[in-house]
Amino acid sequence: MPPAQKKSAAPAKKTSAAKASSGFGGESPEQLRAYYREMQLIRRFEERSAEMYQRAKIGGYCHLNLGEEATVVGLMSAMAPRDYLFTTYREHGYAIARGIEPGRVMAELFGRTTGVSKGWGGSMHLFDVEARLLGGYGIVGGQIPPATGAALAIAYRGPGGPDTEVVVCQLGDATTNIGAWHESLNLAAIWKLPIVYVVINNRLGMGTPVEKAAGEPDLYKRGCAYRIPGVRVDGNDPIACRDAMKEALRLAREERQPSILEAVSWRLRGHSVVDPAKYRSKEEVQRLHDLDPLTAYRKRLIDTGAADAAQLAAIDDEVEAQVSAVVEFADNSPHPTPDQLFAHAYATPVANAPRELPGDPLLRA
Amino acid sequence: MPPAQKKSAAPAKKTSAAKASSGFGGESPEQLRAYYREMQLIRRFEERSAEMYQRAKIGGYCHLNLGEEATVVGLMSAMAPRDYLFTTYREHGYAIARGIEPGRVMAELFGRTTGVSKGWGGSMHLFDVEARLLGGYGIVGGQIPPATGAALAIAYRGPGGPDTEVVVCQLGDATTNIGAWHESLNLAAIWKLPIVYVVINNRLGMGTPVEKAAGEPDLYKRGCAYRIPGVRVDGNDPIACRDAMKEALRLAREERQPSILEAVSWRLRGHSVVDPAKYRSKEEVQRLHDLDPLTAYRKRLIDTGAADAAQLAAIDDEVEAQVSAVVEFADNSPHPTPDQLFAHAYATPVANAPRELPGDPLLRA
Amino acid sequence: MAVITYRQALHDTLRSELIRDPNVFLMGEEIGVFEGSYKITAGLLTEFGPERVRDTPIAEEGFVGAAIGAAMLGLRPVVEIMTINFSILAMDQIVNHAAKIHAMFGGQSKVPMVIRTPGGGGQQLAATHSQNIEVWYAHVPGLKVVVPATPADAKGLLAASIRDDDPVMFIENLALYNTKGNVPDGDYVTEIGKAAVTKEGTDITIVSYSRMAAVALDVAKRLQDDEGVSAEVVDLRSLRPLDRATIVNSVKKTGRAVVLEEDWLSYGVGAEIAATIQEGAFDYLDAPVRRVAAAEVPLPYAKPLELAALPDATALVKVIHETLDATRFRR
Amino acid sequence: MAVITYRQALHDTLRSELIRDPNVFLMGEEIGVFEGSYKITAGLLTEFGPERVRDTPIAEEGFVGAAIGAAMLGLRPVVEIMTINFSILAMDQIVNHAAKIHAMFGGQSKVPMVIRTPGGGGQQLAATHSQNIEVWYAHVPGLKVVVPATPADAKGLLAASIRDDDPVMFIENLALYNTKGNVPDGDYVTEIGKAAVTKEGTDITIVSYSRMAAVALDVAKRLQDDEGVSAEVVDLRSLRPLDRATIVNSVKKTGRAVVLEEDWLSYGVGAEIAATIQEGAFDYLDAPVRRVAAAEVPLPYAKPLELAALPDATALVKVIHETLDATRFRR
Ligand SMILES: Cc1ncc(C[n+]2csc(CCOP(=O)(O)OP(=O)(O)O)c2C)c(N)n1
Ligand SMILES: Cc1ncc(C[n+]2csc(CCOP(=O)(O)OP(=O)(O)O)c2C)c(N)n1
Ligand SMILES: [Mg+2]
Ligand SMILES: [Mg+2]
Repeated sequence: MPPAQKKSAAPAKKTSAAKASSGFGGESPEQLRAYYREMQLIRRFEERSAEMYQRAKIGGYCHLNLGEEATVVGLMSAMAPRDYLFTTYREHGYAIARGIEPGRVMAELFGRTTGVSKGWGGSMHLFDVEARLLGGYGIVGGQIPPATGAALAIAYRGPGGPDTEVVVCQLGDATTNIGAWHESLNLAAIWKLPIVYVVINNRLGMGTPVEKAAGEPDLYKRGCAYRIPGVRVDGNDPIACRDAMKEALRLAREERQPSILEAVSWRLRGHSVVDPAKYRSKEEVQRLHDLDPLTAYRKRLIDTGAADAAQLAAIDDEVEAQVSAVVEFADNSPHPTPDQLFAHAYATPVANAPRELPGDPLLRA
Repeated sequence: MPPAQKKSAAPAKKTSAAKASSGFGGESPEQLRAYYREMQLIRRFEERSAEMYQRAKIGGYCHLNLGEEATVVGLMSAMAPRDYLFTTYREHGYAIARGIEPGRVMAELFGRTTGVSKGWGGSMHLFDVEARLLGGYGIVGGQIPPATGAALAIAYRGPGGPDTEVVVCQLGDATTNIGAWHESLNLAAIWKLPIVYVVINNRLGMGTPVEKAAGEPDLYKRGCAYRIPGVRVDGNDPIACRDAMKEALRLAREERQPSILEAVSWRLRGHSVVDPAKYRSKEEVQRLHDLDPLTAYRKRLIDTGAADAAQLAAIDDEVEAQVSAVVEFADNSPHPTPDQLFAHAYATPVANAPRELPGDPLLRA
Repeated sequence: MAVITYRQALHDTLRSELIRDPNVFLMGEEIGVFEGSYKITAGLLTEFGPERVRDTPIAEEGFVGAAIGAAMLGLRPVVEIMTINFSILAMDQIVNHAAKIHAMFGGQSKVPMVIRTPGGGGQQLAATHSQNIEVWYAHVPGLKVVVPATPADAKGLLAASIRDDDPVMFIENLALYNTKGNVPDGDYVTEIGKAAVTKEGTDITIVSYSRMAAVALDVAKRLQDDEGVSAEVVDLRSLRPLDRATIVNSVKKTGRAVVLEEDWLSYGVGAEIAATIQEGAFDYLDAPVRRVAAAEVPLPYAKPLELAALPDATALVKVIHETLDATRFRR
Repeated sequence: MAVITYRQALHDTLRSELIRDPNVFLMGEEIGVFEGSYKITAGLLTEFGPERVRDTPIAEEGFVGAAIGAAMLGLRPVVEIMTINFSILAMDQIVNHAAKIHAMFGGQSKVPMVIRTPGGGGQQLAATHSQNIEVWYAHVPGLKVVVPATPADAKGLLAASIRDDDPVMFIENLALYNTKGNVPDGDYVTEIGKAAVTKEGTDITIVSYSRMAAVALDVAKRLQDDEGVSAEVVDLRSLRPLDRATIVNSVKKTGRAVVLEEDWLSYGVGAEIAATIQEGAFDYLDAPVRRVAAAEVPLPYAKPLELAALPDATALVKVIHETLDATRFRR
């Protein structure tokens, strides 16, 4: 059994009597602490992922959401369970915040059968039909046309309204320079599709600053070429992200107006776990440290009285224990076996499908 | 010898004493009549092309500039001989207005060795190194990245200035929806390339109106996503096209500022010679007839006294004779022979290049 | 049974599938108002409306990718790409997405979509508009690649492709659209993955597909009538999966084989066929498997050059004769 | 002569070509400030500046196409595409433009450019990041496709590619970057289009390229030492043109052949090799040409599945043994 997972919408367990507070952002202290818990869970999950990568439990490429926790939690808390999410290779946090058990996410990173993609996808390719997470994708921009098509399917089935589904398509700042983004925005515009394009502007491609790569570095404005509106939001503020996302979702849901939501934050580490980010100066690294969204949110909770230090420490401990259980679950899960190699070759079986292993003769007698 | 060709910059032969007139658009009557001659030459060339296609002298696809004569002549007259042009499959007129002998253009349509591309390219693929026409291209949008790269080569070699080269990249309205356009505009913007993107907005892809295909149908505005400025001009007015083009060229040449120039006109016939354009109503066809740029320009010349009817009739006759000579030249030109099949296989010869004809054994003893 | 064109067979099948299943819809450039570049979809916009016969902008990567997403949500898009040459612009969506999504996500999502697109040279469309690049798609696990040569197969295989839960590249051929043949009436579905022996024979096997399968059949009939040579013709019908058994069994009987293909020789479809035959029927082969394919140049526009570059019946007959002679076959 | 890595050989050659010819420049994603995803271009931005070592946005089609235009104006761009999987997004520019421009315009324009890009699986990069699709490019007239397996060839063939006036796909392999070998000093250029016999032998021919050529050589040496089997190894070095004569001559001597390739079996490079051998050395072959290739699935992430899907030394040895046994070879 994978370790239990708290939905971001569920209030965190009270560990001590909270100071009386009305919270902020229109949320109860419980909810605000739940956001904290979620952010902290992603933080620790990612840090442990880096560690597990160093210990060779995880292979391939591994990209972390460190620095984007506020964005992830804010955005995901605005989505309805019926909404669909298409995302990138930097998506562990999204999967967790979508309500998928973190153990199943870690198991995927470990390449185990209990992983969300049964070990076929790895870190870059998380997918869960139930959570309507329709994939992490490793080809830059590759997720954008399919996400747009998912929105087309929703539109095909009926008009907009408050109970309808919306597609959220997440992409990075550097991805706005690729052709698929242009073609997709244009389709969404002319077909009036229920989709929100969320640009996670962490200011960098791998090492290239957004200003060097994009002719219009105010990315939320790039919809102008399709009459698609855009909004920029502080990605370090989960409440701001949530609110902006709510409005973007409403636009898409009720008015079938696609839009761009740009969330600005900072990538705290290298592009992937193996990138030492040598292109960053010491000052830059220090500056980033100061911009840590978890530190800021923690301070805000305490300053507003939405939480006290003891409550947060308790949450931290709880998360720590949870993440340890998550790693243990992954590590104890079975590896897939080679006899499964052709299990997903085709959805509809077909005559003469090739099933040779390397070195097998071509035609069995 | 191909029939002689008048450059658009050369004054037309005077056939009668012109009414005294100062011309318009800052041009002499001679020059204005030269534009007329050029437009008429393209008109008659294209009409004869259609005829030659029906007579199976021309094969493959064949797209005409009918209705775009004013645009073509206006734009091309603004370019310097040292500038480069990348264009589309709808480019006969551009080749002619660039100063290439029309006989060599028609010969290419006929697939003869005297053709600009020696018969290898046909109607869609005119190319002439001397005229710096670096190709007609048949893949929608395919010319845009190479054109952008040609501008990069110019920038690589030195800074801007009044004597430097510029690249002109022509494309159709429907082509603004393809990814290559987006990627190229972005490169031109961040690298400050000397290029003008000329969008020939004839309001239609093949049968799809621009408003149905483009989220922002004011195409000159589509550079907003890259901070690239744009201008819209009446494509039926050669003087307006020329002036707008001059300014766009200056921007690119001296300030290294890429821009978009949108010329609006109407395609008088089907998408290609085999398209009966059944999707157009009778009224639409009549309206188009009334919008004929040659009729309008002719009237303007007479109204302003820049030409009289006799002068124009003389030009018409002259053009008629020229185009007949052009067709004759093409028809009398030799077909390429099969022994030339591998002539352009590689620019640098290489060991073991395959040269088998269909049915040849693989390895000659 | 009725004699109709390949074009009509495609049209009628699209129409009946649109009627049969409300999740089926068509999309592509100019398929609606313009009625399709090659008029396969003529009349369908009027009958089914713009939601189900959807004109797209020129954005191959965008709309093919959109079809993938729509398919993931349970629709069954049938996409027309005007010619296979433009499918190259959608290649990333086809190969990195459509072909991967089912397996890469552990079997959680199906991608039931069809991409219809014609290939083929010989129309003087020059280098970029005359390619036969189906072998690229045939190389890719996760795709099914179907290459009908007859109106009947156009119908039966298109119906099968639309009802299949995997992405199918359905490759037509410009020069086949006007060809006629017998087509069964009513609901008619042909199993994907099985080659057809379109003529039986004992002396030599000709393996081919798409337009060249029609040429092969013609040549085989002529050789039978004129020279008494009994050629067997195998029409592959699908390149992935490839029905190796049918090919090999034929060659085991005839002892000789020639491949006729419209693509370039090196690394073309014929290479796989020849490799398969020499492995599967090694002890039965009396002569090497020869391939009749296109000359390895970007196809020129001028007719004499184009003709010289493309394979045809004459080249096939020559190679068949050479193969027979090499084995001292007596006519 | 010095022993250096494949990576170093590439780096040094780029550097010396940048010095040699001011028209040579590099472009690609993250090749400058980031020093390249695989660090091939480390230090070059500092030495040559941002005009000659140009970072591009993520826009494969755009910047590959831009390289084409720059080449048409006489520059000699050397483009890095981060991995061959992303070259699919630039495929239209590579195939419909770079490969066509010289011939389609009657020989008026040269396109002297190189696209360097690594392929290869085995790094747990999963289905979209582990492909070996060089066979697609090898199918295309107008391109040259070079696949060096050793540091020396990395140097000599890269220099040749940069000095060549045609578009060259220069395909590296992720798993080769850290391999070491002897590399000649100074200006060193290796002719494109010629295979290398990297080990002579009399009993069986192993044909391979890129990383698998290194595996093949290893296996051949082991078989020699352990079992006294004398295998000859042919390293193709370029897929287009393909040096058929060297392959065929080897098999004429040994009478047996196996192909080792990292791509998928059907319609892979090995198909062309097997087809060539059976045509060119029909009377010399004692057994069918077998191919050792990848299983036909989108490559899974999990290590046990990935290992099962990829060809390796063990599979090669097994097939060599089976081929020898089938011909009653006595060890
Ligand atoms: C088509 C393609 N080109 C290049 C890459 C390599 N690559 C992976 S991530 C990345 C940077 C993307 O930056 P951004 O969009 O800002 O997202 P972030 O990584 O910052 O989340 C690059 C170049 C790729 N995966 N796909
Ligand atoms: C990539 C690609 N897709 C589709 C086509 C088929 N096609 C040729 S021209 C054309 C319409 C282009 O319209 P526009 O850009 O407005 O130019 P126009 O023909 O009006 O000059 C289409 C769809 C093509 N040649 N290339
Ligand atoms: Mg980023
Ligand atoms: Mg148009």
